[in-house]
Amino acid sequence: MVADKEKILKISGLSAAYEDANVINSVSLDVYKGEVLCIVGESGSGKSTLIKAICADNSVSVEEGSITYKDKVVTDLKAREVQKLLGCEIGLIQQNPWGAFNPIRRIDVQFKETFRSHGKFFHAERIKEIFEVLGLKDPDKILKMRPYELSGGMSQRIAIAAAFVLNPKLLLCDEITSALDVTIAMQVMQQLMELKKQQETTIIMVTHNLGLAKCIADRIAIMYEGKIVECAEASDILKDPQDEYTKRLISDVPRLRAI
Amino acid sequence: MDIILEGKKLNKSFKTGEKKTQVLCDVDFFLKEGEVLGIVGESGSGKSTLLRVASGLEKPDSGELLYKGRDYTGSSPRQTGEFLQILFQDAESSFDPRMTMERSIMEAGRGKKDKEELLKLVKMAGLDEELLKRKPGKLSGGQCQRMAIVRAFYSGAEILLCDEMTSALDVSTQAQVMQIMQRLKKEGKLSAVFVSHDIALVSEICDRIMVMKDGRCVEEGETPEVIGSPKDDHTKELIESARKQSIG
Amino acid sequence: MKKKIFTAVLTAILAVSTVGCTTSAPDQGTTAPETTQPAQAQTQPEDGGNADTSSAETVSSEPKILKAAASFAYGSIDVHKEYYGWYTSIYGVSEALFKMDENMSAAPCLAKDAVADGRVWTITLNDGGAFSNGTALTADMVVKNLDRAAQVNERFAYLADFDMTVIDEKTITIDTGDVYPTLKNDLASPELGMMDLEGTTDFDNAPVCTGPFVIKSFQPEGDVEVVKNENYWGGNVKLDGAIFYYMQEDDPKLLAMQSGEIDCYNSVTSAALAVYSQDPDQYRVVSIPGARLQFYFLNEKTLDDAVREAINLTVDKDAIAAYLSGTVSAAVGPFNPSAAYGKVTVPAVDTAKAKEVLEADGYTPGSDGFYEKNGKKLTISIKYYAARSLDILAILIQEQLKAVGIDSVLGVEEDPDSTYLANGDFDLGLYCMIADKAGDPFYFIESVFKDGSYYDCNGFDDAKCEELIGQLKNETDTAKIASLTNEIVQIAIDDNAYGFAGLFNKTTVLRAGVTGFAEDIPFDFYGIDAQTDIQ
Amino acid sequence: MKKKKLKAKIIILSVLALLLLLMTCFAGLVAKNDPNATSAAAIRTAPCADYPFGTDNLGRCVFSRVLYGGRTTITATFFLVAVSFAAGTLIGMICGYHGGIIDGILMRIADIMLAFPQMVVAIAVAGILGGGMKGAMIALGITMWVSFARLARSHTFSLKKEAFIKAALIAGKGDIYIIIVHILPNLLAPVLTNALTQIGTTMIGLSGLSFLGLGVVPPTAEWGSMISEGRAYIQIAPWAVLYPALATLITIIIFNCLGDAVMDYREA
Amino acid sequence: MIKKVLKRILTLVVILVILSFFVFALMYIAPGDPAEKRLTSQGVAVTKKVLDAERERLGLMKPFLVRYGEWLFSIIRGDFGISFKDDMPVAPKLLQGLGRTAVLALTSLAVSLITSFLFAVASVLKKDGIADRIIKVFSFVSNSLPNFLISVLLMYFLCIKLKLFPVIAKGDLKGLLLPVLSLSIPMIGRFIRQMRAEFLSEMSKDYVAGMRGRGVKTGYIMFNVIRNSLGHIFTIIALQTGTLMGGSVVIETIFRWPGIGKLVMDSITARDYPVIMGFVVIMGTIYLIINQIADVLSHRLDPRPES
Repeated sequence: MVADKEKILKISGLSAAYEDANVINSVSLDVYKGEVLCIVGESGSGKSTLIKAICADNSVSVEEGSITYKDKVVTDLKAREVQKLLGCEIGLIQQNPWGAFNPIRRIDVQFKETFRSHGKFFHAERIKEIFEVLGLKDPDKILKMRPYELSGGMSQRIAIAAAFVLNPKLLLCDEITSALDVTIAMQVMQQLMELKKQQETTIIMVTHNLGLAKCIADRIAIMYEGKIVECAEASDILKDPQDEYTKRLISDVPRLRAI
Repeated sequence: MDIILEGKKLNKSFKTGEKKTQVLCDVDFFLKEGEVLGIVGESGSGKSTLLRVASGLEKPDSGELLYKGRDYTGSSPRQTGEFLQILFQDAESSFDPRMTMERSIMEAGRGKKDKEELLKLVKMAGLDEELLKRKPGKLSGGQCQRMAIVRAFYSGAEILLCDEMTSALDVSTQAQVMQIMQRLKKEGKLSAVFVSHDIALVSEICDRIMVMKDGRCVEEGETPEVIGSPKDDHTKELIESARKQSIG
Repeated sequence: MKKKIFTAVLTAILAVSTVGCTTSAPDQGTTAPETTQPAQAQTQPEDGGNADTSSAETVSSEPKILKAAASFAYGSIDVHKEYYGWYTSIYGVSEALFKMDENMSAAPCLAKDAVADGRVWTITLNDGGAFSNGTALTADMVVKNLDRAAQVNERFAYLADFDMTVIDEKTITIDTGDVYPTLKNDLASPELGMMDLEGTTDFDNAPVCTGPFVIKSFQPEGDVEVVKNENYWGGNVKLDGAIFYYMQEDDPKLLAMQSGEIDCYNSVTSAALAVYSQDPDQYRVVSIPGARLQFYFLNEKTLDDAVREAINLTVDKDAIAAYLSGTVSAAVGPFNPSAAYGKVTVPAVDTAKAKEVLEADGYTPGSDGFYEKNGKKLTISIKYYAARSLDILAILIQEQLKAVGIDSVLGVEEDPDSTYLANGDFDLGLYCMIADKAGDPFYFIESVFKDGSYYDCNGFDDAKCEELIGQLKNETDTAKIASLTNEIVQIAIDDNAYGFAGLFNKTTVLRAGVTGFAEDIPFDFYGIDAQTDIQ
Repeated sequence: MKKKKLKAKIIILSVLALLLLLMTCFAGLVAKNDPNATSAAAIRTAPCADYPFGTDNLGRCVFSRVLYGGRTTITATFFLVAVSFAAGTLIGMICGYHGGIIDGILMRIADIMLAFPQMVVAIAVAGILGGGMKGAMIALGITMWVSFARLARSHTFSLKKEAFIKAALIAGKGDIYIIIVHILPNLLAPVLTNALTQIGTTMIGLSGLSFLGLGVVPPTAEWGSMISEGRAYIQIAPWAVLYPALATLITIIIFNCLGDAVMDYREA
Repeated sequence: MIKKVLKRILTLVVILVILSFFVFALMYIAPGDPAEKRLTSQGVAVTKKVLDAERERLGLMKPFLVRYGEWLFSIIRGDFGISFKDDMPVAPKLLQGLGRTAVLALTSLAVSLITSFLFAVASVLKKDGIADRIIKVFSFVSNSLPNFLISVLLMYFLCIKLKLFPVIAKGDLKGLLLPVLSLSIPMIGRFIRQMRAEFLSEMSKDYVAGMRGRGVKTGYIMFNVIRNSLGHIFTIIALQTGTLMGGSVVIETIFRWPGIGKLVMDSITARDYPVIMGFVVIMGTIYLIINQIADVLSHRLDPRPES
């Protein structure tokens, strides 16, 4: 059932370094249109560097292999082309909720910048629709506020809105809930999934939290020391993990039980 | 087992610019010897502030703090350091970057220079002796936290206050650290207050659980009761989200 | 958003353009190559067509304006106050009754002559003397001027004790109480310049005087512009006007001379002299011994006679003058050797004799080659202040003493009068002052040699000297004054209480074709007059 | 790889700085002529065999004066920077650690010092202690310690919030112990980098004061006063001002680059 | 809000009084006095009698505290007194000097700010490129030469060799260029380094990566980075303006631009106490006011409470 799906992203034999340490060695991964792929790994496993490599961040130096998004080879694109690609084709949401916007300038002005950078005009309606889905009440008031005045949960929701507003085909999420409380994290996740359904976006979600991955992922890839040690359907991987590391990872997660 | 640490009607508020925010409102807590009390709550619930007030690092606006019945409300960290130690979320920054681990730990020993005991504790924490010579920058997060535990016990403190001590660690390292805590608990050497936002983790190690929300204690009781049949809505919500994410 | 970026870019372009347009502004002055032909003056259009000073021009249609640099500028030009009179005299605006000439004697100016009979001086005015507003200069106006000067200027308060009477339109008698031989020279002081006290409304900015020029524009402590005084009583004035730029620093003066923006200035430094001497046909340098004396006190309280004698035998004034390349001429006594009262003798430099004198006094050369006496090394404390090249003098004297085996330590003070001169904390104290104010030696002798005087700080006290000074005070006959002065100075020299190093030359640089900027008068308070001209 | 390159850069620059210091300290070996020996014959001679850098307007060998001068300038500069560093850091730490009134008062004093006209101080001190380096150094020192104090204060503020300070408090350590054992070592790196950049400003300050006649007492050689004396002869003896200016330039560049390299290394 | 402003004004006044006392004391200790400096300014010897008469007239005989008290009392009434050098009122002298210095200071500040701003942005955009390295070297070199040397070199090359400027400035725009250039060169060096450091630290913040991730154009990103670092930059500018308003004695003397710097330097040599004290009061006030403005501005720009 996976084979006939259209491939949106192809990572083949990628080796890359980040700040003098080669963090990814020969990773190959295919991502299919419309699916939610979770990459689970601990800190230092290279999962964040992989995300940076996909959106051609210049702090990552690719040594081997390539990343192709639809027909474009991302690793060879020039800065101008990368700028055009990011935002309307590939979206990015970061871990720090206040990492999406300049904290001291008004949110609507910064949305205008995003639109203007892609040759589009400020489309207030579009933003308000997305705010609605994300459960943000009173959008007009929010648009006039400055990010530093908002709580973590609200900031992250606006970051999600900013990613979705240009309706990207592929959305990269780098630990977007680890800075939030558990309850708020669950709400944000459901709202994100709602938007994904509406726009049929493909999502690559990087997290260290296996439990979270279980809730939303179609497929889960486990990363350890720069390699993908296992990649399979979410339900299969949890029921009978093949790789030793995955087994230990699953057993280490604290269970909610009464002593 | 009698009560060794107790807080009554604790209040605390912070003044940022003109507006005053009330962070603790009439909070009570107690800890019995050899027992681990878990405090769960979301960010901004006041759980860390409660810990800092209990440790003497911050003064409560009102309320009482007792150690084995003796009132130590206004006392300085120097005095509270006699009977308690605090473990921080960012373990690496709880050690001076310029000093080797050994010197930092010896510093907490209040003049005690007992290499044997130090080596015994290091072995107990499953760490290699070599690490004592290194500076915190060269150790991983997990190793630093375990060194912090060694320091706590080396200082002879009876009570451990753990402020989100494993939240910054990976799941596997967190598991290693919690194993040590479990072993200490079994050997009856550990009476601790364990603050965390992860209710699953708290349920694994703590005998009693206190749930906090917006500076108040909304629920308190033995772990099986609180987890099994939570009375407060917020506790229910916490347990529900945890259950959703549990691997089962 | 767009608007903000646009304004930022606009301001950047604006800033760059202002810098750009002025640098590439069409350069009015022709950038004629550095040929021998005098540098083309930098004619500024906005300056209202000033004179083209190239010498080729014979008949000049434009007005003849001389541009000079002045080292001082005061906040007011009230002739009687402070030293302002010096500058109104330099600007050619004010004139006194008499005028000092090249050989330091008071020549007639507004007054014909002054004759002393015992205590009473009779002064007769020149006929035709008149102010620039036409009113004639009367004897009564002269007395009023002298009274005002005595009132407003501390240094001329003594005039008030004289009793002055107006005999007629043109003659005045002044009874000086006891004999006052130097009155004629005093009346030549620029501070006693004549002003039309009735006709002048604003003394600080526009005094009405008798000089060949009148003030056109005066910026307090800034530049001054003067124009020809059409009805000057002394005849035709060659120049049409002059501008005096206030320039404190020496470098800009040199550069302004080279760029042609100024035509002359005095007190030229040795550095500038070296540059001008490379281009003799473009710049004419005139250097004559002036009245400003560089000398040092030798402290009789801390140095015994032998040491003082040895020092005076060692300090080589000619060598020092050589270093100062033309700005200083070696001095013998405090006064100009060409003056009658400047005839004194100083023992020639003789380092061998100096060593003998020291050894005779019990000094023996120590291990480090420096003399010492019963264990204590002879170290001279040389004190100076950083002005008038005294720092160079200090360095050179230290060198010369070292060669003979006398060790020394240099000490600089910011204000000599209130430090080493006041408390005597020196062995060799350098100082520089005007020794010959207006051709009369008594003023220097009275301030330095006389016991208890302001500069009596080195313990020099000689009975014979005091007695001679008493005689000199009342002596009117110039020949007698000269011999008395020489005798007094010789005593001081023989007593080795002083060392007269050099007389600052009055060095003036003039662009070729410019004459008459008081370059051969050894006083600092003269500048342009009716004869100054640019060919 | 970037860190290795930076480390190499720091080593090279420190070697250069050391070389500079040694050169000036052992000026005696390198310079043949006596720096203070004047010679009427050799006034303003162009650079030649026996005067590698030519002579100044008193016929003194510029080459030996640059070397001996280096010794005076560098020792004076280092001494001044060291004293300001010590005083500034101490005051900054106390202000940063205790805050409250002490911090208020000391910082207000710092404001006053900054608003103090340097010239007035230089003249008054020159008057009291007699002219020369002492007056100049006090005049410069008055404003220099403030930059160290401000830097130390801001770093102490951030350090104070660190967990290891709380751990030390719990371990029963007193304020003074914490300041000296914990805060000072972590403060040294950033403040030292600032010290390196201050070296340049001090040298320029010294030459500025020499220009106004308040610098070193002649005949001792000092780069600042050599530049100020030589500037009058720039047209006829340019070497008299060129070489001391070049020496100042090179020294300042070396120390500034060193400061930058250390800063980059610490951040990398 | 008013209470805060009042409190600041009070501290300002207290600081100024302390500052003026120190300066008065320093001047009292410094050897030499105005009477003696005034009478011997042309090197003519003077008698004790004349000197004492002048000292009496200037009131120098009164005890130190009385003189300070008199001065303080008159300054509070806004009367800056009469100059000891030429009996002219002090206030107009100082204000005129301040005006001229302000023209020079503000023009060179503007020129330096614009140039160093452009260079800093260029060097940050192409970090560690050739442009960056050249700009870095320039910022060192421009900061390592004393300004009197720079002025003489500029004057020599631009006025004599290239004949672009007159040596004697006429107070017009053309006359302003050379002094502004001499003042600006060292300042540009310092500003570039400070601005570059500020921009780099801002560039490393998370929101820049966030904006890049949304494909926001570099122009907008730079605008945000600059907008955020303006707060710190204002404090730097405030510090620099303070020193600039004190006038540069050297530049003002060499380029015949009679600002407050030269006026005060001459007054110090002439021990003209009223002018010096007036200068200290004016400069103290300007300096502290500029700092307050910088504080308010940087707070307005970055309203986040001190984290």
